[in-house]
Amino acid sequence: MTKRGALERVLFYLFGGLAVLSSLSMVTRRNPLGSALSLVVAFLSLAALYAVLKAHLLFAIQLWVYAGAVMVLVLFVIMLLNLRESESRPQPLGFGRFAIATVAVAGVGWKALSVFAEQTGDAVTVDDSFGTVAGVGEVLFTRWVLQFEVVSILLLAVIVAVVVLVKRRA
Amino acid sequence: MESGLLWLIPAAPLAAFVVNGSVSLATSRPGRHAPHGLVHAVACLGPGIAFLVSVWTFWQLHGMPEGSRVLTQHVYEWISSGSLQIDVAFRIDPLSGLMLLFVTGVGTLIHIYSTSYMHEERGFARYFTYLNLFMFAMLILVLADSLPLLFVGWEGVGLCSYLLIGYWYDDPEKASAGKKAFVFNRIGDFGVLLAMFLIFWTLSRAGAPSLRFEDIRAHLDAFSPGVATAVCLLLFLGATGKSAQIPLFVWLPDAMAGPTPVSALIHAATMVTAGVYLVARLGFLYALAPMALSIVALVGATTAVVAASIGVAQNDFKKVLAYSTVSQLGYMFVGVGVGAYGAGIFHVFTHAFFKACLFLGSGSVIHALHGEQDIRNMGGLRKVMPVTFWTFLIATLALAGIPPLAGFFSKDAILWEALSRPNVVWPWLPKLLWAMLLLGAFLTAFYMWRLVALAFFGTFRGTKEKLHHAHESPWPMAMPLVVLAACSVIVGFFGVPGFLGGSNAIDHWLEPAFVAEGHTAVAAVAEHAAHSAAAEWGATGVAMLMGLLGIGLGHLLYVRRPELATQLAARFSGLRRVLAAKYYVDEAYDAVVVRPVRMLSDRVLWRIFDVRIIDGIVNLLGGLTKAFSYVFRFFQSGYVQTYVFVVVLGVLVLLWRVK
Amino acid sequence: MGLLSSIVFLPTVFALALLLMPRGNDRAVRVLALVGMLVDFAAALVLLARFGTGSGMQFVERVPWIEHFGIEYHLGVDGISLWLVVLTGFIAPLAVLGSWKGISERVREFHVLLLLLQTGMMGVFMSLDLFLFYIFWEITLIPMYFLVGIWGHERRLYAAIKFFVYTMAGSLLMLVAILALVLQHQQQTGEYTFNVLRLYETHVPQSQALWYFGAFAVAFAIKVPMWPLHTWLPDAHVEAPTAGSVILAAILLKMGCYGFLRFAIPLFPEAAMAILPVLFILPVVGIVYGALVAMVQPDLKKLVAYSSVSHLGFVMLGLFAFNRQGLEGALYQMINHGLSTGALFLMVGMLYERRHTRQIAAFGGLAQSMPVYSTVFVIVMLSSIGLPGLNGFVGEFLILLGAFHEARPYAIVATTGVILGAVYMLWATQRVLFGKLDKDENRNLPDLGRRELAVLVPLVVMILVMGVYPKPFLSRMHDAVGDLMAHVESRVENQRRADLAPPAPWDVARQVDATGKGAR
Amino acid sequence: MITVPAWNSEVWMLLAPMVVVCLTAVLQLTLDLMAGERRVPSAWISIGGLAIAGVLVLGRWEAPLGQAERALGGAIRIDNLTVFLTVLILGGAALALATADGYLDQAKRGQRPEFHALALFAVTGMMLLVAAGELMTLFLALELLSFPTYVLCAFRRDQLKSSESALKYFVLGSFASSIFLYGVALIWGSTGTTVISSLAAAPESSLLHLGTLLLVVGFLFKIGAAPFHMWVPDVYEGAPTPVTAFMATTVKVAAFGAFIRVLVGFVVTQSMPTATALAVIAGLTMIVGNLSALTQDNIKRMLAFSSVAHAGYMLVGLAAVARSGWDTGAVAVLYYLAAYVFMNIGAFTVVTLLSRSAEGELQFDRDWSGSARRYPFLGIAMTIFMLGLGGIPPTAGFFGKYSLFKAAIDAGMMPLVLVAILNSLVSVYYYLRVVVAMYMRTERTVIPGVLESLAPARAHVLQGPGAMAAEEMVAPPRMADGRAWMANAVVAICLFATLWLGIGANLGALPGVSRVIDWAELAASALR
Amino acid sequence: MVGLNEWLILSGILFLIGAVGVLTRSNGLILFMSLELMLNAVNLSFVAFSRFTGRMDGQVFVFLVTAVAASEAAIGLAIFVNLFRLQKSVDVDQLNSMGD
Repeated sequence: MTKRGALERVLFYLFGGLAVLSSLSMVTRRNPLGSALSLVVAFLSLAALYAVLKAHLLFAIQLWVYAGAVMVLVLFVIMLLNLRESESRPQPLGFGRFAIATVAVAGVGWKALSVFAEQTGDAVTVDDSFGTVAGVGEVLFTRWVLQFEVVSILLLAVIVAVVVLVKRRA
Repeated sequence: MESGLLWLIPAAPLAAFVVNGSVSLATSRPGRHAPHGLVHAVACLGPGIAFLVSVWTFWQLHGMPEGSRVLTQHVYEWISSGSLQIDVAFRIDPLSGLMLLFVTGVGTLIHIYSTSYMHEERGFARYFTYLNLFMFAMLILVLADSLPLLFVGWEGVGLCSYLLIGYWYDDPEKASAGKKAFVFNRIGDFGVLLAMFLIFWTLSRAGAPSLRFEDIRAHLDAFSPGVATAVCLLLFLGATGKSAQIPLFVWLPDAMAGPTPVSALIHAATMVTAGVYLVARLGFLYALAPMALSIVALVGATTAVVAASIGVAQNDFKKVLAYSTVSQLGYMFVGVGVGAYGAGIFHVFTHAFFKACLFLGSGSVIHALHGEQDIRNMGGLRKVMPVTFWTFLIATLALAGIPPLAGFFSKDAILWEALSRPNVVWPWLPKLLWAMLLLGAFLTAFYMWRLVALAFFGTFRGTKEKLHHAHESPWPMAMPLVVLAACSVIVGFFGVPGFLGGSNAIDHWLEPAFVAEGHTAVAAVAEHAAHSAAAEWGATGVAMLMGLLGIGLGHLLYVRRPELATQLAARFSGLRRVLAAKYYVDEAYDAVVVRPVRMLSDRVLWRIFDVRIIDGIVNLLGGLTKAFSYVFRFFQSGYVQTYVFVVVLGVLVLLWRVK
Repeated sequence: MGLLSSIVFLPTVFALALLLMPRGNDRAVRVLALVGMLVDFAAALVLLARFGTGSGMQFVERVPWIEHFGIEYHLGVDGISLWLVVLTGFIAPLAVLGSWKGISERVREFHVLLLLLQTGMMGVFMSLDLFLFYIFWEITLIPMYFLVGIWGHERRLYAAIKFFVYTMAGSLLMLVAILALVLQHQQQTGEYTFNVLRLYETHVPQSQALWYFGAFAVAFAIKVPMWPLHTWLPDAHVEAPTAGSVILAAILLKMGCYGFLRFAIPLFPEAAMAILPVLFILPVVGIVYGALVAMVQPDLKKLVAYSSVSHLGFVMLGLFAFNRQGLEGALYQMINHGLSTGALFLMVGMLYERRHTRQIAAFGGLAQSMPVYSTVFVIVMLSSIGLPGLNGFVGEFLILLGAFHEARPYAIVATTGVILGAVYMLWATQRVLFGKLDKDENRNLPDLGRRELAVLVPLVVMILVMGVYPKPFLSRMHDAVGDLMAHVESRVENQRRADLAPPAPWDVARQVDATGKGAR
Repeated sequence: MITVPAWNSEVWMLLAPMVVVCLTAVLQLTLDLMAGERRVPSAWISIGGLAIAGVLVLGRWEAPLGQAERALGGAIRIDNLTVFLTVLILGGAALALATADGYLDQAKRGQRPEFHALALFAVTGMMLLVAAGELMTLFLALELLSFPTYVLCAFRRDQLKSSESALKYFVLGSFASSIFLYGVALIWGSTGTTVISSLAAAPESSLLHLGTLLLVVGFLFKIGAAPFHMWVPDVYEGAPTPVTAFMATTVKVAAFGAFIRVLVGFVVTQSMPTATALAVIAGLTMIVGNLSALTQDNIKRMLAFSSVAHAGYMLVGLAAVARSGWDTGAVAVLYYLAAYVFMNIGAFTVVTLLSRSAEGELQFDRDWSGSARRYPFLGIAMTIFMLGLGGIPPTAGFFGKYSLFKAAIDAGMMPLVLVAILNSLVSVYYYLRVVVAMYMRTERTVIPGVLESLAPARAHVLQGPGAMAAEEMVAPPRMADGRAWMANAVVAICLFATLWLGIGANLGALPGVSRVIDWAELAASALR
Repeated sequence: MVGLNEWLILSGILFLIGAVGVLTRSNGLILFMSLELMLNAVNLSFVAFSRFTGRMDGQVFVFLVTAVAASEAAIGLAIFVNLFRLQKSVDVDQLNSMGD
């Protein structure tokens, strides 16, 4: 148990740290391409963390959907729009903007994280089906089937929406 | 006793007013002319009928037993609200009966006079409309059985005075004079109104809320001395306004801007005596307030002297008469002020005739000279206008108090009463009053003779042309002059005092009106100190002497040795100027009251308080709101990240405050 | 549909009819609007004729409306509202007739708004349900706002908005107070109602009642307008078209006075009595202040507007005196002011139509070119300054008499208004009508035409009749005023008994008054 | 443990209204494909679909919660509240969409079916939102309504403002939904359930409080309460006017409906100063909204700020609910929503009708001068809408405000009511500005907006005496001149509703104020 | 063992970093990516809660949220593309044609 616990801790700090660092990198890159690549790393780290949390299905989905589909889409758009050093202009609030934003966010974070920090509890023992396709699928298609259907409608709507937006003029 | 005909007295002139008013309005458009005959007939018929009914009523009254000589008529309920009940009801007692008689009589004469005097005027129908309305209002004033109804007439005559003074409204000064008269009257009315409220309040507390004269007389116990004094002084304030006493006398000389018959009727014979009438009417109330009475007397005496002194220095024919009127009104107030209501009213009565005569005479002169009013441009009219001259002379002598003309008796009565009645408040007052009145009598005789001398004696000082056109007035003007002059001779005999062997009929006639039955306070004041007939003789002699002295001096300065007058004028030029400028009272009012108030209203109340402060606050609130609007809009920068930032701030605040 | 409803909604019906009329025929529009107003007036006269004596509301119509909140369509008339209804009916046709020539733009809209305004005003005077009252109260705002804003003069936008916002400020406060009061009533009785007559019985703790009364009072005081909340009035009056000014002065301002009489005072008598000194001071200041400021106005219309401030000071003084003479005088003076100030505004409008200016300095000597006009002007002016024999005197006299009973110092100061009123009115008259006719523009001004006479003669006749024979007017007020006084007195008496306070001086006089009445 | 929903006919009947709307959206797209060159009456199809959904949902009025609801694990509750709100949403959507075709034609923008489809998808989301009894469903519904709305905002692809508004809406909306979702996560994490009815009984914890707070922030964002309101003006201004009308009304109804449910469901039961916080936010929202609106010159922006202010008024009602727990506040809010829908759609439709060339001439002070003269009906209508929004009798807005204030006074929140009163006063000023422009200013002869849009070379040619004629020539027709009867009908309906909901009495079948209030009360009783 | 608090804090930090990104980056795409990061941070807490309570509903939520996030990506990018057509830039600092 402790060994597993230690491993888990190592993995947590490894991927957690990676996620944080790559997120920071994403936020601070000047080039959107760099940001995008940093984000990919963050997504991958998160996928790893999902695995640590025994959410195997989500691990896969995270890889496919985020690291795969979404990021490809983003990169595609970046290429399409040929965006590079687009932030050369001075910003309305300049450097101050960064400082003020950080302070404000930190203020929120201080309060929120202190609440988080109070949380105790250990991971419960779970059966093998936990986090697997079968396990999640059973829950998804029984109790959450309505929501699932809603998502499908959402996707349909989004397809129409995107078409409306980007379709060339008839 | 109930009489069914009283309503006819005011109704007749009212009807005339309606008819003439309609005619006047209908013909007011340019190019239309009112029918002279109709207007004249109607105009004279109104007061004429009133006069006849009055005479008949008076006769009836005369036939009733002494002490119960009252005729009443309840016409309809006017204002009724809770305990307040005011009726249109008329009441004739000896006092109002007497007033009625000469008001309608003199009024009718002046209407007749006016038909000729105003013949050339385009707006003569309008003139008669006002004049008829005046008669109506004056009769209401006299006939009223309650204070509010009296007040209707009181204000009504003020209105007509306003309208008639401003008859030639296209002259701004004349219009202004009318306004002045109205406003000064209103100041007096303020007092009358408050007096009414105070009386009603007092009587309400006594359980007999009313404003009828009879009820006031019946509940005199309700008035504490303080309240009685307050009421009387407030009423007297009204009287000073209407009767042109100090401090509100300045309007009357200006009122000479009106047509001369108006001056005769309103500003000499009738309306201006309403103040005296009011005090006399409520004599039983004044009896409760010796202090108020003393003030009335003192104010009257002062006015008598001051106005007479001003009269000495006036050059306008009518202004001299106007100041003379003010002065004589002062005499009347002394009369009523010392509690000698009979004497006061007697003077009202006699004064009505000779002063009307004087004014009509002046009108005759002015008419003849086509509007010339300055006595320095007259002279020698004695031969051109004999009727006018002789009637004027008689009236002048009457005014100067030369026996046996009317003025002598009435003035002498006042002088004697003033001297002989002890004053409980200020014991020294009687002598002072007497001295002042003597001085007044002297001045009166002097300026009147000056007037006569300058206008009728000597040679004509105006233009040739004017002299050429000058002529004696036609009969409708001459006839009233003669009648009035005759009256000036006769009416004095109604009040021949006892020591001269007379019966003082007027005093006896009037007495019941002033006495509240069984009221001790009244009796106390009314009590005569016993004086010997010799003293009375002596006093009379001195008074008469004063009149003669005045005439003599006047004759000396203006007929015999005119150069002396010029020298004197040069010698006392300062005094002359002050007198000619009426002691600068008008200017003082202007500087102390009119200008500051106007300034305050315009600069402070309106432009600063209203516009800057109140509206300023309102607009400032609006402006502040708008300013805040821009503050909020500043944050609405249009940058999406600002918005996100505000969201984060919102979360921040919620987190830190709510959690 | 009952008589009252007919009176209220007949103008609306005519307004709708006007809307359906084809465009372009202004004359037909005017005629129809006039007919509408006349029919409404006729209905009001029927009401007057059928009005009986006795206490309580008459011609009551009561239909559930918004049951959920206990709101009813509840109309009724007593001696207090009767005359205001009749006055409203009387003035409206004159206002239409008076703007026959003055309004040439958007004629249809103009008359539709006038008719709607009529509905609102009638509703205000008849509503016995607070909610209904509030709705009518606000409804009157809208047409007036348009009348000023569309057909007004140069600064009409400012004036219209000022009028609207000023008035709204007060009425919103009143709305809160209404809600709070109704809630209080519900908590006491379990009944949710807006019925004024029921709410009269609500006991509100004094600390709250003061606030509620304050809210009502501010709303009404703005409308009256009481000094120092009056500054919207001169602007609104000056900028409004003639008909607007007339109705504003003659009727709308009375809504404020009426509000005090029907709502503010009887709902919270204890509170009103508690702040009586303030309630006396404000009208008195208003009387003097309005007169002084009116005196120096260079604009004739503004002068009349400020004179309204002064005159309504009298009304309010009488109202707060709250004895029979004061109340009846105040009611009477409301009608008087409606007639005389209405007439003055009409006449200023007639001058404006001829000369397109309202500056006093632009006139002078008009008595020469317009004698009939001048005659009427003088009569109206005299009515306005309270000349005995004309209507103004009766009201002023009763008011001052009543006020004198309750608060002598105030009454004395107020009486100076009699002097000041004469000063500014006579001065203005002199500058407009008298003097030399020295301006060429004024030389050939036509005198009153037949239409204008038709507008003014009824007013002058009423001015005379009400001055000479006020009895029919006063006698119909007696019962309602008695009811009101009895109600307020019993409320105050109850409170006094609860407080064990010594009787106030003003009450002594009232008791004497009552005994005096008995003695007669 | 896991309840398997029985997807029987009962469940389908429950979902039928949403399904119908969703299918209508699909139908729009299919018909468009089949129609080819022919014009498809998209608006009528939408209205038809919405009407059918309306009938279906009305069938659930007063119906007891059945097996089906339980079957869905509490995810959906079709109670009276749902029915009431859904009808409002459907009605508002139908009215807003009825004006869309004319607008799109005028804007020379195709893709009408897509427009309607997107809107109908959003309506589906709203229906789900007000029916949702579970937080995750709530989240999904929120996104389902948001995404199409973002795109609808950007529907005028050719206009920068339109795209910009979409971007702002998107960024802020996504940000807010992240917060919302975080809230859901924390709530679920701390209680193990997301079903509202179970949450009421869940033990309190700081985590739950935090989650609740974030959830509430998400709602406050959607309803546009200060300080989460800043997207509102920019988005409302930039979006095509019918979309603005749609957003400003239906979305707000849906968001408020869901918010009430959540609030009463489990927020107020927690030991947080909810009422005070809501009161402060309400006050702030009113103040910010009204004061910002005060000096706006663009009519849409002004209406946007006014809608912020109205959110503030309604929050007063919610604060009252939070304070007293009585549902009078909720009743008032529901009534106000109904009133608000009609007034706002009416106002925005007038904007649509009066702005030449779609999205032009929105500077009402200048562009609308004297327009009431040429368009008397629109003038009257706009006046009534403005009066209604200002809360002046005899309009629905007044009665709505009245009931809100009453609820707040009942709850003892007099200071808040006074703030609201002052705000109403301020609001009157800017609403009247519109009326002033339309009625009291003189009509312009030359329309600067049109001239400015022309090339400078042509503009100076137009300075001459021929300017008038040229202006007539170049100005595209106003919608009011052409195919606008539907929009006018919408205005008429809104006008009637605005007045009738202000003073209407129950007249036979026609419901008056009282009956609508009764309905709102029945709806609010579902919260007990 | 890694405690729930640590997971939550990690999730929180990621969320906050995303927030900072949204607040500061004027490049629309980076801003957009920050939004995606925030959703992912929430997902992490869902998964963590799921793990610590043994309820798989949290993972279902993540599943659903992922779909939503993908939709969001599509919509967002479409909006950016559309905007870029008009503005030739995705810099949000240049976007203030509205605002007071």
